[in-house]
Amino acid sequence: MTPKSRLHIPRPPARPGDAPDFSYLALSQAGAVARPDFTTPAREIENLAHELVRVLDDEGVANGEWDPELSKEQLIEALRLMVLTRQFDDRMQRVQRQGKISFYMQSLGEEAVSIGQGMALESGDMLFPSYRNQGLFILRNTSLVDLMCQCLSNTRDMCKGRQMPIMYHNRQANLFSVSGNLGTQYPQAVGWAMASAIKGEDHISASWVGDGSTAESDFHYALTFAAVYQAPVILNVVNNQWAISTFQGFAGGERRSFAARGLGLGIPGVRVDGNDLLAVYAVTEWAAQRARQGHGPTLIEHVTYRGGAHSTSDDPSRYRPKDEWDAFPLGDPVKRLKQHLVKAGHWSDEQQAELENEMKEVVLDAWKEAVTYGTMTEGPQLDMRIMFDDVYEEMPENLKRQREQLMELRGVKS
Amino acid sequence: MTPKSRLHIPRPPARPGDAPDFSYLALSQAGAVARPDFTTPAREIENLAHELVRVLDDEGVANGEWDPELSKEQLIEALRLMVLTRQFDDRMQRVQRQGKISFYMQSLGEEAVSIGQGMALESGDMLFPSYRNQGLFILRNTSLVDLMCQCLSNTRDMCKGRQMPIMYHNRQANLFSVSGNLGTQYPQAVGWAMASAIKGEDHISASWVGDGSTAESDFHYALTFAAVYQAPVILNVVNNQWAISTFQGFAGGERRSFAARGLGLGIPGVRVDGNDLLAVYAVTEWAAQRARQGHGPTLIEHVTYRGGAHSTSDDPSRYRPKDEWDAFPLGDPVKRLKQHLVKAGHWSDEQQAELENEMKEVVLDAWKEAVTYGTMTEGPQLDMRIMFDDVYEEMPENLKRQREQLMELRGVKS
Amino acid sequence: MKQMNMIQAINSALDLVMDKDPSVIIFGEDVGYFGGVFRCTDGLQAKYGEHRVIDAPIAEGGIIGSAIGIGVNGLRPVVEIQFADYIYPGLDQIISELARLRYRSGGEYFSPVTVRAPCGGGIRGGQTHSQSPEALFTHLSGIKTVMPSTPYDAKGLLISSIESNDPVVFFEPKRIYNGPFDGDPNKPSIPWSKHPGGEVPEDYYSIPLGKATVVEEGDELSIITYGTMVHVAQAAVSNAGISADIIDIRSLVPLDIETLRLSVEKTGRCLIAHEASRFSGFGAELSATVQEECFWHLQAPIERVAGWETPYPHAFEWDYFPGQERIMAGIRKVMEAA
Amino acid sequence: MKQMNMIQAINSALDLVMDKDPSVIIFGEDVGYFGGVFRCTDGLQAKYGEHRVIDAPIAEGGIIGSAIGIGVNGLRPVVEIQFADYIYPGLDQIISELARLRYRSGGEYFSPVTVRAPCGGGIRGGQTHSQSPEALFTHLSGIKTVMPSTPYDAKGLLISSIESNDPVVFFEPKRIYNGPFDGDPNKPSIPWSKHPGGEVPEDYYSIPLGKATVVEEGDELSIITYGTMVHVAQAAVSNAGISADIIDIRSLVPLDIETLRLSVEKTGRCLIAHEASRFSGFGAELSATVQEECFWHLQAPIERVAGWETPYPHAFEWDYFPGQERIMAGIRKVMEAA
Ligand SMILES: Cc1ncc(C[n+]2csc(CCOP(=O)(O)OP(=O)(O)O)c2C)c(N)n1
Ligand SMILES: Cc1ncc(C[n+]2csc(CCOP(=O)(O)OP(=O)(O)O)c2C)c(N)n1
Ligand SMILES: [Mg+2]
Ligand SMILES: [Mg+2]
Repeated sequence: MTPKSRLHIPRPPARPGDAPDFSYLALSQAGAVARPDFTTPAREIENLAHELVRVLDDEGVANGEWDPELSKEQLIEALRLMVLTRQFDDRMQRVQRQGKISFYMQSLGEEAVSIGQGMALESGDMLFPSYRNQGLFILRNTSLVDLMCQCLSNTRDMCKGRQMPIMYHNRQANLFSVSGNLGTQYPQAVGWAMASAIKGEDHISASWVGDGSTAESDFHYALTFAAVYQAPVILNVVNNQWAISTFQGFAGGERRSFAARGLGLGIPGVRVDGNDLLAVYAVTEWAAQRARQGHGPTLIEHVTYRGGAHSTSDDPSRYRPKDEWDAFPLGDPVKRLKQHLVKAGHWSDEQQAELENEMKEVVLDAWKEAVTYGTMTEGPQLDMRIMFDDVYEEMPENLKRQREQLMELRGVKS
Repeated sequence: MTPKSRLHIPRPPARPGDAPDFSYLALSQAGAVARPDFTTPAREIENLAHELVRVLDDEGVANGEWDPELSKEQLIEALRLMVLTRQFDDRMQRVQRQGKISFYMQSLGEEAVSIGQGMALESGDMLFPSYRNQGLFILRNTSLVDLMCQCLSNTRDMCKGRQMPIMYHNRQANLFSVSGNLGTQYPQAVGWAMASAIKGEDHISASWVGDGSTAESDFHYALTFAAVYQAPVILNVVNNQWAISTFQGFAGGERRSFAARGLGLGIPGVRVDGNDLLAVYAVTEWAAQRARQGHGPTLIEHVTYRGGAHSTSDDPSRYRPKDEWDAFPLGDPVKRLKQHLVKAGHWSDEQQAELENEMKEVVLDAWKEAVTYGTMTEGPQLDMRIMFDDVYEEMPENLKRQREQLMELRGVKS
Repeated sequence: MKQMNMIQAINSALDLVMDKDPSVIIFGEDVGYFGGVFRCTDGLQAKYGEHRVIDAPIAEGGIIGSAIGIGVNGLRPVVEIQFADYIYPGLDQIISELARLRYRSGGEYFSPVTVRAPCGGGIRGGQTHSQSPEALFTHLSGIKTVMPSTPYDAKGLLISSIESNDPVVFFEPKRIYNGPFDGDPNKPSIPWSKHPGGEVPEDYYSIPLGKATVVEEGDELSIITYGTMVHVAQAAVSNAGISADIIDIRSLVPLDIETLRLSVEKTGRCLIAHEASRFSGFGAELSATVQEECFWHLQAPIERVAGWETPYPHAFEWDYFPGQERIMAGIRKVMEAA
Repeated sequence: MKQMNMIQAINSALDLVMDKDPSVIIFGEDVGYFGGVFRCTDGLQAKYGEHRVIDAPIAEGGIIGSAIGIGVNGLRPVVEIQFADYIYPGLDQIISELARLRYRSGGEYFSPVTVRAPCGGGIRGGQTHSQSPEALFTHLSGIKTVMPSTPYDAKGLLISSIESNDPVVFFEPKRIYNGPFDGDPNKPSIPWSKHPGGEVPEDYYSIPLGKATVVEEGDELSIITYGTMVHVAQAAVSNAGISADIIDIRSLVPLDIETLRLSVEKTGRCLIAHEASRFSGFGAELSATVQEECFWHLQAPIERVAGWETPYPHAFEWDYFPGQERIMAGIRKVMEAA
């Protein structure tokens, strides 16, 4: 029956052994896309969903109307945060390999998304991050020790031992609890924004999903509700080309950009170079102004590349060329920002090396502290009684009884 | 808190007591929209999603490239089927009012959708109808008696007494079982089409949802899967302006057409005058050719108006002007086709009156026969044992035991 | 005191909490201008405005998902799902998110969403307008599940549900919206004004979640039930001429095990009744619990009377519905067992 | 005969049915080129082509919805849901459509979809990679629910499931994919080659759905269980030094009541064990059924050992998991009850 089949099957341009091929990626020149006023009606700016907003060119020079003209200090701070995120990831990846934590997911190659967007938003804005937005937590000053303790499920774990690594939250910093279920936070972010509008407040919300997750129903719900109520929300699709082993074509990315998904609902879409911190910042600021001033939601697609494995459980060499990232035309966001700073005379290779060492140290110090609160196997351990808390606001009888049963079994006084 | 709220709330243009206002409806002149070749890539024909394909003008004259040039016989047959559908609805609505059936839903004002589309499709094409597509059943020669017996849940009920009225199916005629759950059949239709493509067959599938139902997840799933696999399917949105009491703006129809919803996935959308049988036929034929020849799915929005109540449980005078339908700029599909036939010299008022009487008779005769198979309260009744059949292919022990229990209770030998 | 049917009682509960707490909002299909297909939210949009009584797109998952976010942002959403049969598209948001948010965030985040849904059969609704899916929710840690059987309870329990900081799924047996129903479809229907449960204070009051109520006292048998079946059980007991405790559990989660235990210890016999299909229905948990708590007091097997293990059929509604005759057969079985 | 782990046994079942019946297709996230995150479909796309082993968008509801249509069009789809925890977005299509299609269409339409989903904890997966939601499915008329405990059973039951014209939800306890697990995480893991259930014929065979298997025979106690817990129960019984029937029900729906009845009539004592939370878990139905069938033979209350009524916590996996110590405590309770 197979030979006659006419079912179209999306295929990635290259599999292991093939030469990488990114000819499918539509690119624009840095500075080429005009920056419309943020009040422009959605249907007049549909081009933004198809072109690619870029500021930094291949030489590291900032171009065009989207240049956010960040100060030297801001740029260096952004670089520091990206490097810190990468060093954090690197350490956590390695401690997972050593069996100190059960699981980990890096954001390698996608650091500019979290850092660029986080910087462009206000502290009162509520963020609904995905599992690849650790940069947002770092940017909003969540202590590295806290993040590590979560991954360790130790006595200082903010999740009280209940969640796999990386499922952080930070209530004080307006960072929602990361969900393991893809896409679920998208309509929640829209709901949060609706409440903000109902209350007449100026805070907006933002959420992130991957390219693959756009196929989930929550993506549709979020876009529909955001459009209907003109909710002040920024919805982001981080298109890193892959969803585990599956190429973004399986999410419908073969014919149109992900940024175009909301056009049919009147939601403006902006496709941005996700590895260009300046462009990410500028586009986010534009969308935030739009939302904050009552012009409704924006869908942003960040074109980037998942530099590492999907997670520590994954081996990408089984399904894509090993050197694919090297061939990615939008490069590495850290290198590109560094190049820009160097070009502008603000930075040097030495400073970069120093920064990397410094951040490595910061991370290492945090790790040393974190493990003093316990690891999965050593040091202080969480009291298992805590397992029965927080299922409800008050512990019901059945859970009290079960807690007692467990304590008896373990010969512990409850 | 309310005064400061900035939440946008869609509003219908008129509520009871207000004058109807359809100024929000974007219209095109009959014949004004060009008919591209059906092989044209989606992104070159995005205009079809925003304009309105019309063939019949206000005088009943056929215009432009989309005129399907149906024969006199075809036109008269279409008129007959629309009139028959309307008479069928009318009778069933009335018998519901008399308490003979428990529930009913009319397709008043939307008859051209089912009849025009049904005529343009082939008998091997699989249809996944909604509850307002009774015209498809009538067109594909489901006997009226069978349809009525389903509504009566009587001894000849195809659903064996298990379903509310109107949840028909017709396996021989490739009509799927109507679902009471909104939207669920949309991805099923896509799956059916995928299987057709896998098998290398030429049959396509089609499905229908209302404007309101586009907000459901199944709408998104269907569009995504149809786009990814380029499934040979026609997805229809019957935009009759209302979803029970809720104006189509609550489904996101305020800013863009429903036809535009697939553009972001590369699915061409066509917005068609749903009350113009010629336009509906032509657009469907175009989409069917596209699908059948391997060019993938099409999303068609039929702009029409729900002439009656949502169902026999509904009272639309509570939420919309009583005379709204009269003001609907696209008129009544039956009157418009009749006008066209008259204009062309094929038809007269007398013939129309005769046709209406004849169809009324046909329906009445069918009804008289149907009730001989029993009504809810009188005549032969279904054997309640049938309630336990078809849960599984073979009846499991628990159901056999329960059937026995019931028979014992009722003093019937099992 | 005023005579109210269950719709009015629910409306009154919503009205009072909205008046008392400006953070309460209502969200659902057709709930706004129209006041809901069962009219439970009638008049509330006119009174509290379009921004507090909000018509929603037809997307149950989207409604619950966005309600979670609304709740996280300090408001208190009361969601209406038009029929319990249509709650399934929202299950992922309920199971994976709403129920677990407090737990997974170490107690830092929660969303106090109340989901109202008319349930149950007896209105010729066929398989898509008759379901009682409550059992599914009782297996989910982190959600409370409630079903009232009178207007009085409906109002008091709904107020508690909305005020609870835990998410609640609140099922309303639509067959008894307008009057108590004893399972006999051939008798003329009775309005709530003829039933003591139709006496409802106009003012605010609440009934704590997790407390069963013994609607009739007796010593030969304990009948454990909820929703419409409370009334059917009452009629059956009166026909059977036995002396039975009839316990309306009202709140399925948390469950008032103490009241069940005391009753069955007293009577030694137990019958459980609900409208949903028997297999893995909530009666299974009730039976298992009673057996565990009262084994040594049981003089007969615990009997379950419930819907058959088929979808709810349109034409055979009254053959499917576990009415008086089936409860009486069950009573005979439990009473005669030896 | 060959040594296979459960992944290989599942792969072999899929391979054989695909070879035998060209209408069988596989559909799911990462199942194609990659062969599935647990590698159950490894090699099948290379062998049967991209049009029979199809990678899907990440949309469980869309996968199941379109699989229904694929099934209606004469093919026989085997769907993989990557983790049972992610089946909820597909519940509406399963409950409202897949389970009811045959019934609602008067027997004219059906769709023979098999939904495979790895379930259960013990792999440090936390609350989103450890769930056992089987109870929810057992309440739905029109669906069969299966969970094997050995590679041998997995292959035979999966072949039956795929060949069934009824829809089947097939849960695979992922903790025992690579070897039997007796509940002690500190012992070195054992491969299936050390267990008789790892002996799997390379050829086609099938095990009928609806038949339990008695994996150990004894006369003091009946332990009713399924999935991973079968192995835990075996270890606990051996530690406890009692003589017990251990019944692996394998198929939850349809349930082999006869085997349960015969055993409990013989032993007079019954313990039920599963990994899912206790309240309204499938153990509730098992307990209620056994109580109804065997009341007069019971010498002690039926005991349930199950997961606590909380989400599955990452750090406390082995405090949550109903391991040997909890089963042994349960055994003591049942055996000492008087
Ligand atoms: C509802 C649901 N289905 C499946 C999964 C398993 N899963 C985890 S990550 C992932 C891929 C997601 O890809 P994408 O959205 O592109 O995000 P990325 O990992 O590339 O950042 C899958 C399938 C899940 N977590 N939740
Ligand atoms: C999943 C689901 N949610 C809600 C309903 C209740 N309901 C039945 S019809 C309807 C309105 C549908 O409106 P639309 O899609 O525009 O179709 P129309 O009735 O106008 O043809 C609603 C809300 C349902 N049947 N299924
Ligand atoms: Mg991705
Ligand atoms: Mg409509």
